[in-house]
Amino acid sequence: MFTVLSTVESLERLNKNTFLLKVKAPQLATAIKPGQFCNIKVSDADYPLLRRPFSVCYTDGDTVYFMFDIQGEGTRILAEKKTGDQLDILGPLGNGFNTEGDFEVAVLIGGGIGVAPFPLLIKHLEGKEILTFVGARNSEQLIKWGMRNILVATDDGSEGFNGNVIAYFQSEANKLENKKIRIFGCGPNPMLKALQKVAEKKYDCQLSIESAMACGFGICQGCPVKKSDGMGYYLVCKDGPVFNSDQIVIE
Amino acid sequence: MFTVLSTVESLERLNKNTFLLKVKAPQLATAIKPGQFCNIKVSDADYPLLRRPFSVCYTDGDTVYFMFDIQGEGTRILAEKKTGDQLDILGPLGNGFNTEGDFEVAVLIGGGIGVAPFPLLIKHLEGKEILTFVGARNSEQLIKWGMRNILVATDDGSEGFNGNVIAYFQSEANKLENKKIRIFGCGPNPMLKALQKVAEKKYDCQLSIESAMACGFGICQGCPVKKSDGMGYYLVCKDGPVFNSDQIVIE
Amino acid sequence: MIDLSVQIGRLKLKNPVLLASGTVGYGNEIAEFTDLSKLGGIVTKSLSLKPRIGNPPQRICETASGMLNAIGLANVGVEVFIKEKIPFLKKLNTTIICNIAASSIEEYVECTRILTQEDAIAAFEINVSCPNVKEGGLEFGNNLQAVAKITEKVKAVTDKPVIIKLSPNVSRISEFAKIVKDNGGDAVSAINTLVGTAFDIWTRKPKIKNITGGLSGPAIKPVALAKVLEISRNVEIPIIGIGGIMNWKDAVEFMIVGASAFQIGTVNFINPKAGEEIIDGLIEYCKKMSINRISDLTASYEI
Amino acid sequence: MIDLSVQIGRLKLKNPVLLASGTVGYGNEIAEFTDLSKLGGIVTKSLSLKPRIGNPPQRICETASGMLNAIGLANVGVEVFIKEKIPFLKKLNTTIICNIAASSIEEYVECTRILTQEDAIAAFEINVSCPNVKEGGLEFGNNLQAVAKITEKVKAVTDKPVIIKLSPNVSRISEFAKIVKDNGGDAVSAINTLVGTAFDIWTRKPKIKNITGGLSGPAIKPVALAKVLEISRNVEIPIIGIGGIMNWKDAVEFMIVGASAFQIGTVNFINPKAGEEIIDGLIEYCKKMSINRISDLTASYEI
Ligand SMILES: Cc1cc2nc3c(=O)[nH]c(=O)nc-3n(C[C@H](O)[C@H](O)[C@H](O)COP(=O)(O)OP(=O)(O)OC[C@H]3O[C@@H](n4cnc5c(N)ncnc54)[C@H](O)[C@@H]3O)c2cc1C
Ligand SMILES: Cc1cc2nc3c(=O)[nH]c(=O)nc-3n(C[C@H](O)[C@H](O)[C@H](O)COP(=O)(O)OP(=O)(O)OC[C@H]3O[C@@H](n4cnc5c(N)ncnc54)[C@H](O)[C@@H]3O)c2cc1C
Ligand SMILES: Cc1cc2nc3c(=O)[nH]c(=O)nc-3n(C[C@H](O)[C@H](O)[C@H](O)COP(=O)(O)O)c2cc1C
Ligand SMILES: Cc1cc2nc3c(=O)[nH]c(=O)nc-3n(C[C@H](O)[C@H](O)[C@H](O)COP(=O)(O)O)c2cc1C
Ligand code: FES
Ligand code: FES
Repeated sequence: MFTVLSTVESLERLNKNTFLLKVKAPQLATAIKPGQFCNIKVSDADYPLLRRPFSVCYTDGDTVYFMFDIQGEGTRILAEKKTGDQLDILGPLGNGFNTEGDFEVAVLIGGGIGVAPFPLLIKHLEGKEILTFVGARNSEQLIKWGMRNILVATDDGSEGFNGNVIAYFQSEANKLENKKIRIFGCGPNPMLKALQKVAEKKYDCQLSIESAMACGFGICQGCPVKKSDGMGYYLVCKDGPVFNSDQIVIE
Repeated sequence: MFTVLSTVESLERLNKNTFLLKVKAPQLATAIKPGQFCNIKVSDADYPLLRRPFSVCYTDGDTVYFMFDIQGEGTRILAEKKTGDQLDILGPLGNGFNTEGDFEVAVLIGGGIGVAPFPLLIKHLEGKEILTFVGARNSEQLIKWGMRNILVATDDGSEGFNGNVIAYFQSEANKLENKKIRIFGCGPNPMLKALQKVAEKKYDCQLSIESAMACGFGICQGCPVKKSDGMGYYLVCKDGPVFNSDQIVIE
Repeated sequence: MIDLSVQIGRLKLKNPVLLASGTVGYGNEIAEFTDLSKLGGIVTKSLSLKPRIGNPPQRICETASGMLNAIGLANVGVEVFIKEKIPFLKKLNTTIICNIAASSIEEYVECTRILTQEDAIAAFEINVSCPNVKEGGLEFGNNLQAVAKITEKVKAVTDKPVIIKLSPNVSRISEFAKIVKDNGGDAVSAINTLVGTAFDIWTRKPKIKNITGGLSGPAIKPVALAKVLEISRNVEIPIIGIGGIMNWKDAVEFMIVGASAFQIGTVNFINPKAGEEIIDGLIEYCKKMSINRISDLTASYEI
Repeated sequence: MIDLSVQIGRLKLKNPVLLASGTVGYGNEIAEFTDLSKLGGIVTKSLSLKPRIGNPPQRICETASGMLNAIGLANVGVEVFIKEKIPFLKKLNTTIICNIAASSIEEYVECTRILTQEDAIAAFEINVSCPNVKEGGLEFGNNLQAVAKITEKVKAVTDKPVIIKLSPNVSRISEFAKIVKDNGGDAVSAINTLVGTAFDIWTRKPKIKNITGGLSGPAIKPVALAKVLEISRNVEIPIIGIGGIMNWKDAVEFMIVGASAFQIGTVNFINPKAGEEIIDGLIEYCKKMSINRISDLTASYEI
């Protein structure tokens, strides 16, 4: 964990609401593991006050990629960055996905901007068979950048499977029955909750979850998530953001 | 008084710390009188909270000019505006200079960024003889844009008269003895105080003064300046910013 | 059609948007920017019996998402108000609430007694909470007995609704709301400004001549919301919410936590059309939420 | 050479920069970013006798120039603290102030009695002002008698300096400082967070599960400064200033209005090196102002 002053290399629009930000940050690029995130100061001023957490999307040489949706004021400011701007980044944060161990097929399931950490994850899954379920409201909001073996689901049926991405995965799951699979899920809470249920006692499943955060590195205690064993809370920023599906209770 | 969404035409650097901002704002350009000011919202967000007051520097067709120094956060943001940006401006505010009446020579005395309102004033003084005393710390900080018949004073003597602009005016005043003159002064308070003393009972003199302001149009009562008759306060934004030299007590 | 009208005790407003005392003067300047007849009403600058010239400069200073002011209740006094300001206010076709700030209980009563004869005035807001005058202000606002007495005595000389504007600079604001209710007050406004200060580190002098000032603006919104909620959950009295409202979303938040109407202050300095814009926003919000009467929003929090 | 050391009663600090309770955990995470041995000291997260798991999410939310938190004093409890946290804290080579928050006077006393035996602890900060726990917290902080008793009883079981951390949610904070002094307290910290709230207008639910939270950050700086000034002008007791400090300029402002030292809280989340940077800034400021001892800044206001 450290802070770096990175330099914006480019900002690219992937679709109406989604951006791909590339920054030069050699130290970070080397240190980062898939599923980890960074806490970004979107402006020089004290406004907005807090940093904003974003998963690392990809790394390439000295360059770190972030993929983000415009949500509110902070991401709006981020979307105005220009090549050459300086960006204060704190990271790498959290534990990341566990890609070790014995499995044949990596099933990545992402809803909306939840696919953000997948490109780097895919890079680290070399040698495994990969299936990427990508869900979105409609075809306009689909994010395919950096994904592999994409299976598309849209809520309005405008592209691919007509329905949510978990339902799609379930309808396809029988094809994977004889293989040892591991699921990596990331997306909005309702999706993760549904996935958790599907995975229960059946699949090896890791979920990357979100939480409001102040610090991102364990000092504010602002980001609890209930432990499934009833023994209090994990901190999403420090103990997560990736958890085994059965470790936590998603609200 | 009204608010307009103007469009930035250009932002030019006049010297190390001084900028010339041109915005397209037809309605304002028509309405404005020399010595009036506008209250500018430097960002779309609620930060910085308050508008920032700036004298109108010049108008040309539909275009309104402002001249400003970087002082703090608000002017720093203003200095980052790009051609095409929208700028929310409230104006025209205050009473402006009185250019009516019977005088032959207009003596404009400005210290630092205090010269900002002079270009438009000069435009309105057509037919009069004009002398513009321009003071600055040093030659690097001198602002000559839009001035006429410039007499320069610098505190460090790096250009023109070696000393402050009031001392310079005094040393030149004898040359004007037989003419009917009117002084227009604008600059930091110590300068205006000195000028007030020089003008006392001797010269017809108008001073444009500054004050912290919240609204700029008379509703917050945040901008008092003591009346010289002891009967309370004027509001700088509404009753000023231009006052006859003998009307007010400058602190 | 969405019914925007609200009722603050006996006082009916065409909509819940009021302009706060001290942030609209007597209405004339702001009328150049906005159609005041569209608003629920305006609350005039705090009046005292005699004119006050106010505090010496500097009276205001900006802070993070807020501002400090110590105007010192500069006002024209009751007599000039009646003669010179009321004629204009009458023409506005909006509800006029007259705010009074005094240095003694007698002065509050005397002001109200005189002003209650003016038809143009629909209600009184009694400012017991101005932090910027030495004699009364804070002292009254922090003293339950004083607030009780002022409420009772002012009520005795007017039939018009009496709203007490509460100070946030207390531990339990609901105790003050309760005493207002118990003494016949019709409603409370919450909140006035928080006491704050700022110093220049180079001169070591206060940035405001009065040393301390009142903090307003978005910075105080969370505090104001908590105070309104506290009153709402503990006392049955209509509340006018105030503090840091910049847009319709903030306004909705105040109604949700318990306000029947709300006042906007600092935002008028930045966007003098904010009041009208908030009305438009409220209408859109109600449509989206299928709310037919805006008053249904009041205290609709789900806790 | 500028003398940066300050004295808070009997407690000597190498410089006035302290990290505030609840914003540094037990020191380990932040130590990755900054050299804690350079700081005046750190104040550990509020401890209670038994561990507390804290409040359910959502615990925090951002506001204009501030944030609300209702962590609910999540902490490991005295026993685990001694076993697992003190060994690390010992190695930091900085002054450790142990903050205690309890639900009863007995619990305050018991915690102090046990912890005072730890050499690593240089002083105690008694948190009587946490707004986010039901049983004690606010109740104590707003009650003069309770604060008197806690001060007296805690002092009775320790020889180490006892600092009482005051609540800003009161009318006259100086009365609390006075009662601390009268009951033998060595110093006061001011301020803890202001009570605030925020609601989601679409769900009408509080953004923070606990309903209200504590407001911190730049938004509260003017209020905090006014509280410190009020104590400084009315009570002779060392003050540790807290509230919205983001940089060395803010820190200087706190010293000018009366603080002998200061704590930084929220800024640690944004810039975990802020403490070190503030020290550098203080040195530059002292040079420019020809100040040889930083302690000369304390209460150097010119009013
Ligand atoms: C571990 C982690 C990884 C994330 N990765 C990504 C990513 O790769 N791409 C992406 O687009 N988004 C990601 N998010 C969500 C992203 O942090 C929010 O969209 C962003 O903070 C919104 O800021 P804002 O100012 O635009 O929105 P606002 O709604 O104005 O923000 C207000 C406050 O709420 C917080 N907030 C708002 N939405 C969220 C959220 N979903 N999660 C946490 N805090 C939130 C903000 O941080 C801020 O403090 C991630 C969140 C977490 C916790
Ligand atoms: C009637 C009038 C006309 C002005 N005309 C010009 C002009 O033409 N060109 C120009 O460069 N400047 C002018 N000023 C000064 C200008 O308003 C300030 O420089 C500017 O507000 C500084 O904002 P900031 O955020 O950069 O500085 P900060 O110091 O960060 O501002 C903090 C706060 O102090 C206020 N403030 C700071 N300096 C001044 C000041 N000198 N006068 C009033 N308020 C101040 C700001 O408005 C803000 O609220 C004028 C001021 C007034 C009152
Ligand atoms: C410059 C200024 C002057 C004020 N004057 C008064 C006043 O005379 N009487 C009063 O009751 N409140 C006065 N207030 C307080 C406001 O009415 C309001 O309660 C406060 O500003 C909080 O609301 P806001 O955050 O929307 O500004 C004043 C506020 C400001 C900023
Ligand atoms: C997330 C968070 C947790 C806090 N926890 C505690 C605590 O456990 N004990 C305590 O005395 N103060 C606690 N505080 C209050 C801070 O110590 C400090 O008084 C307050 O945040 C104001 O300072 P700031 O504006 O610099 O943050 C906490 C503050 C925050 C933001
Ligand atoms: S965000 Fe601060 S502890 Fe997790
Ligand atoms: S700035 Fe508001 S009255 Fe002058």
